[in-house]
Amino acid sequence: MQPLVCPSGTLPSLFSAEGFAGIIFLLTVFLVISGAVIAVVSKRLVRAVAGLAVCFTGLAGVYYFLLSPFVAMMQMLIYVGAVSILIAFGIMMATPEDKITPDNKYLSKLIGPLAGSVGALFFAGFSLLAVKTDWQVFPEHAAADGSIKAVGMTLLTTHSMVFELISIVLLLAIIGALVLARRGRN
Amino acid sequence: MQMVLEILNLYNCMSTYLIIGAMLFGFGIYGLMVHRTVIGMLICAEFVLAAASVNFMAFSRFLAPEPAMGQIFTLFIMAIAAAEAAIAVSIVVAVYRNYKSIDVEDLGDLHG
Amino acid sequence: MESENVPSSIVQFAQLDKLLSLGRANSLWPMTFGLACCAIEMMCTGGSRYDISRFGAEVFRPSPRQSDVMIVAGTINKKLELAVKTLYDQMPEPKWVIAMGNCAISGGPFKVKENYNVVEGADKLFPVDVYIPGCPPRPEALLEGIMTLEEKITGTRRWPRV
Amino acid sequence: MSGYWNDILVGSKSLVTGLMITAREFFKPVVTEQYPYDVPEMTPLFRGHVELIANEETGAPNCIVCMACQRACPSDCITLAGEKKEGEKKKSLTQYQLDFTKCSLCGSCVEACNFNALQFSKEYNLCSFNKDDFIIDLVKRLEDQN
Amino acid sequence: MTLPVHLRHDETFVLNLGPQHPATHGVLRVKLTMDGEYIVKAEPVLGYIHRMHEKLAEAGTYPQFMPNTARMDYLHALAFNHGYALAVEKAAGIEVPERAEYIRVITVELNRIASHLLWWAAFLLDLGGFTPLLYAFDDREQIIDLLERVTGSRLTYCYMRFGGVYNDIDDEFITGTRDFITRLRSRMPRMYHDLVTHNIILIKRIKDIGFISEEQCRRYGATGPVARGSGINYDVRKNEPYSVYQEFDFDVPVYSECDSMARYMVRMDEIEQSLRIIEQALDKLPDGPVMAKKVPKILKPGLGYHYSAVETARGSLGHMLVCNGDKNPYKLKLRSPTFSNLSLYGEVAEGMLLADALAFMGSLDLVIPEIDR
Amino acid sequence: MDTSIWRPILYLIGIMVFAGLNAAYLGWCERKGAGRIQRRTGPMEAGYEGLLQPLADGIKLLTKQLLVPSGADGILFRVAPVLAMIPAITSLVVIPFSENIQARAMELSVLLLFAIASIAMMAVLLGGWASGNKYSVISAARAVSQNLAYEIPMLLTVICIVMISGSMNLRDIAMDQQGGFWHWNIFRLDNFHFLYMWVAFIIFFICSIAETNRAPFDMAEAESELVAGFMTEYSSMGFGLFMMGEYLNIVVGACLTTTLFLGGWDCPFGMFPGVWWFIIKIYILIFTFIWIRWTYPRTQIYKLLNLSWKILIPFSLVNVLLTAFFIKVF
Repeated sequence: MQPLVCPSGTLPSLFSAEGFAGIIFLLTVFLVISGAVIAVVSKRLVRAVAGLAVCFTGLAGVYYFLLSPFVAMMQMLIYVGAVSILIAFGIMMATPEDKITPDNKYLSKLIGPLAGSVGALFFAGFSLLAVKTDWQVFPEHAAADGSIKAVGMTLLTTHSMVFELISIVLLLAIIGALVLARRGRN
Repeated sequence: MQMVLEILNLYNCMSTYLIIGAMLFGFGIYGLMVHRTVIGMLICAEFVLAAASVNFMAFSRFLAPEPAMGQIFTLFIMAIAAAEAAIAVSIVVAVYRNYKSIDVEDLGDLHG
Repeated sequence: MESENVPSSIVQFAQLDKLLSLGRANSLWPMTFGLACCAIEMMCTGGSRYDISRFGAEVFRPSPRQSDVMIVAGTINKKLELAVKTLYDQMPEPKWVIAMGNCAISGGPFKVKENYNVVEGADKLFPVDVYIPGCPPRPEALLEGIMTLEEKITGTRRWPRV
Repeated sequence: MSGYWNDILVGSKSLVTGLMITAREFFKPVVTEQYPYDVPEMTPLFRGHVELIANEETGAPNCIVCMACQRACPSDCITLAGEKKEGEKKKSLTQYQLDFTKCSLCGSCVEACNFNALQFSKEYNLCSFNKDDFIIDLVKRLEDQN
Repeated sequence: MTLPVHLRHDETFVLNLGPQHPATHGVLRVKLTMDGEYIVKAEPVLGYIHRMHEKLAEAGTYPQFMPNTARMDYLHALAFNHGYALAVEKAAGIEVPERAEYIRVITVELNRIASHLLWWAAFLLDLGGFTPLLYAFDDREQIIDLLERVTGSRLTYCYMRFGGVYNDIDDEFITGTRDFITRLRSRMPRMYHDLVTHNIILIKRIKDIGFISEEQCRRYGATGPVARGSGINYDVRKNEPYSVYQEFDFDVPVYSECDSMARYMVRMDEIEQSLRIIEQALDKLPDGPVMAKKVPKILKPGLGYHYSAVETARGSLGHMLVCNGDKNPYKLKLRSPTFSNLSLYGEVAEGMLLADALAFMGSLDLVIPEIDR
Repeated sequence: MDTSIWRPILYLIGIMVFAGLNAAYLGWCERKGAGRIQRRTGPMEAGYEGLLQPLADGIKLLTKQLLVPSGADGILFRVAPVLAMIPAITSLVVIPFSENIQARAMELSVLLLFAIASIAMMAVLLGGWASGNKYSVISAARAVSQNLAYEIPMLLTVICIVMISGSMNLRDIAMDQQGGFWHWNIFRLDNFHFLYMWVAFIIFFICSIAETNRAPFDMAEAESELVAGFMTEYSSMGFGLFMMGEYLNIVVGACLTTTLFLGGWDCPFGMFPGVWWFIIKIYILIFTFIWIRWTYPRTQIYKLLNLSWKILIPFSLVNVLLTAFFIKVF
């Protein structure tokens, strides 16, 4: 996969492939934001899960733009196909009816703005950090090969530990989930 | 016009991705504080993890000497997230079976 | 209750209306809803020999939401009344009703003075479009009923009358 | 373990056999009767609604208004009336109304009739927008037929 | 906030199956209390097609009730005809000519095959197989054609009369029946057994599902294939022969597995046994009248209780007739087989999966109008 | 103008037309095929041999009232049918119909198909949940557990193919099988893959039936149990979209099976490869789908999961090992 990068210093024309890609990118970002907003704001958990799925679909697009189609696909496969569905299943099993949680007396009035400000603070801080820092961009890596081959090679050679860890984590998760879910049913 | 074209070129800019990550993190933190059910919090925790992955991916694309590095970390995070979701959901189901509620405040007597 | 008077558009698109009615007439999906004896003849009509599918009506939908025509095949009694009415209300417009068999038309053989439990005809509950008498009617009669309903929808009869 | 392999083997065989059977049926001719185009013939005993039999000579109904059919009917479908015209020995029929919507096609009326006045029609595909169409005036029907 | 254990509502929810549900064959309603896909409690709710048949019997004369019998169990209408005719004949002391009894047996058995075929079709439909349904209907249409030739109707026959039958059978009927027997015998192994009975999916679906013990059968009074599938060798035709059944050589299929598959096999074997009976009856068919000579126009049986039992496709059917010398019965009580067979549904379905419970319900062969009457 | 923009648009239109025609006419094929199997005629009266039947159904469904039940979650209820359609159409983008006819030759097209299929799962889940009907909820839960269970053996068999071809690009996989049926993955002669690849094919085919929720695995819409499953509350085009989605999923499944196992656009005898071979193969597979549907009774949800966990997954794992072994040894 070749990155769609214009020669340095120039900007893409609106009707070129690069421009088209830019529009698509904006769409994916829109998906991410709207999904996240739905997920966080909505009172109904099912809608929150739907928002989560939308957001992660958008994120997959973002990863694609980060020259890593493999991770993008895995994002879809794991987050949308497994995690969201798992959570939705959890909701099905754990809430008999879609109850909208009633407001608590004092805390809830306070917690909304408080949480909002904390979230905003984090966002502002990190964004500032992102924009202000002078990142040392590797020029030659703009065209780097982010293909699955490289990932696979490193995963089995340099970073084989990660591979093993992933396996162990998943195995433990399977066993743990089985044990926990079984215990609940007497 | 220049403005429009610059917006169209956002995807070639590292700070865009970092800001997306920061935003997801902010949403995640906000949600974690606001949501009062375990599953709601779980959803928001996923956002925090996703924020980390976006950052890893962005650094790997623009900064890292070895491009596969960030991707591997992201994959690792995905595995963690999947495992976390599985465990969390099974805990939730188990807890719900016993307490008939997934509201964190109702689960006060869970300790001990 | 007014299935007859679905408000037609102010501007009449004659050709379009014709197309719509043709489409509807050729795709009458009945509801899987058998009450008594007539339901068996309804099944026979779906069977290979009579083959209601020739008229595009073999898609028996179990859910009222997806069906266009309710074939009331059998006796409706007082206890069932509410259920049948609910089913009718659950069907989306445009919807039609075929009263199949004497019981669905008037209570049939059970419409006697000792009768204490039978609703005397489906038309006491909702408007019925086509009546097919018989106890039970033959499958041909049900096919005829479908054709008659199509005649009602499109305004013309396309098939030879026998 | 042997059950496991047995299930797989026997099961697959049964599934393939099933597919073969339906495949064979696929190429056999259809058994459908094309109803509006092919008119089916009713058997001689087929019970449609009842109709009056006309006297072969006069064309008038055979009925003598003995009311046997009305009494025999389990569901009160039949209403009939007659009057005795002058110069005639028997009563003659003026009205014979059949409420077909209540009929259960049991044939009691035909059996009860001792004067060969009733028979089953071969109407097998009645159908109408109006349920009053099935309250049939058999006298008028007989006149229309003649 | 936490509720004490005894106050917590359990995880169950109520699933309302019917009155309009594709699996309930008409208008049965089953209130299911479910835990996930498991049934905690199943409660059949009746009365959605109660048509006051027994009341109507009191209102009309004896012959006037005859058409009603066919509308109770429309699948095996002739057996209901037969049972009622037997009861009234017993009450009025009418002798039935032998030919008429043979014709009754032939038509009843044909009707029984039709009923079993339709059960088979509907059972397969419950299990999601649509094509077998139409194959069975194809065969069933042949029977209906035959019966229509002699009775004049397709489904709700009113064929039997007190003292005989409505109409004699002719040679065409006899050859047609023989043709049908060969046809069904040739189709049985392929279209029924190879396609369905031996199908691994079906076997997995209904084997070891719906276990009805012999004790349960006796407790609830289950009869017919349901009892015979649980190892009870009881068939009215054999145990208390009525009509001319003692003349024929036939077996009563009994399976002792007690599961849905056993009931399935009982019915499939019964089709073959019915074919045998019809064959023998056709061979032995005597000449003579089909109606008794002296049948009074208006029946007025004297005071007394009269009971007749016949074997329908679903089990033992009893007509309890109370006469008081009037021209209408004082009381007619029916003991219909499906009512007892359905009664055990609630007990057996407990703890089953929803899909299994519906397969089990299909294997009981319910005809709702006969339950509600 | 840059042609690079127009090419995808043209392909998009092509895919839409292909998808639309298939979604419409597979319904007709199914009804006709079922009719023939059951020895009846099927739709006859709407046009010649009922060819206009899909049009009539479409018109009717479009003009029918769209009911949103009061207990339903309005937004999700409306969104779910659309979501059911999207993945089916999107998947067609990466399917190589022939050497040159492919909208987008992606490196990871196999993975893309599976990634996108998860949206369809989401659609069923949300649709069932949003209906607010108990039958729908049970059905959605069933559908998802079924899809999850069958995704595993499916992916494992795909891994075999990827190992043999050394690529995740569908086009490369198809290119790898050119030159007659003995090169196809199902009968592949080199490295003795034919010894076990037919098992993989059967597993994959069973899985694709299960993934598309077709009989005998149509637990989700088991009409004798769950009325109409997750579609119970859907009327009008909501239902229509689910139906079309189902048919398109069948098409995608057939395309994928063809590409992975049956040599894609390759002619069985090694001559004249072309798009028509691909079309013939997918329609034979689709017919098999229909044929199977109208032959068997439905399984039961736990038996279905057992089939996956106890038979398909062990077999496909063994297949993966065998593939690795044969590639390494020969």
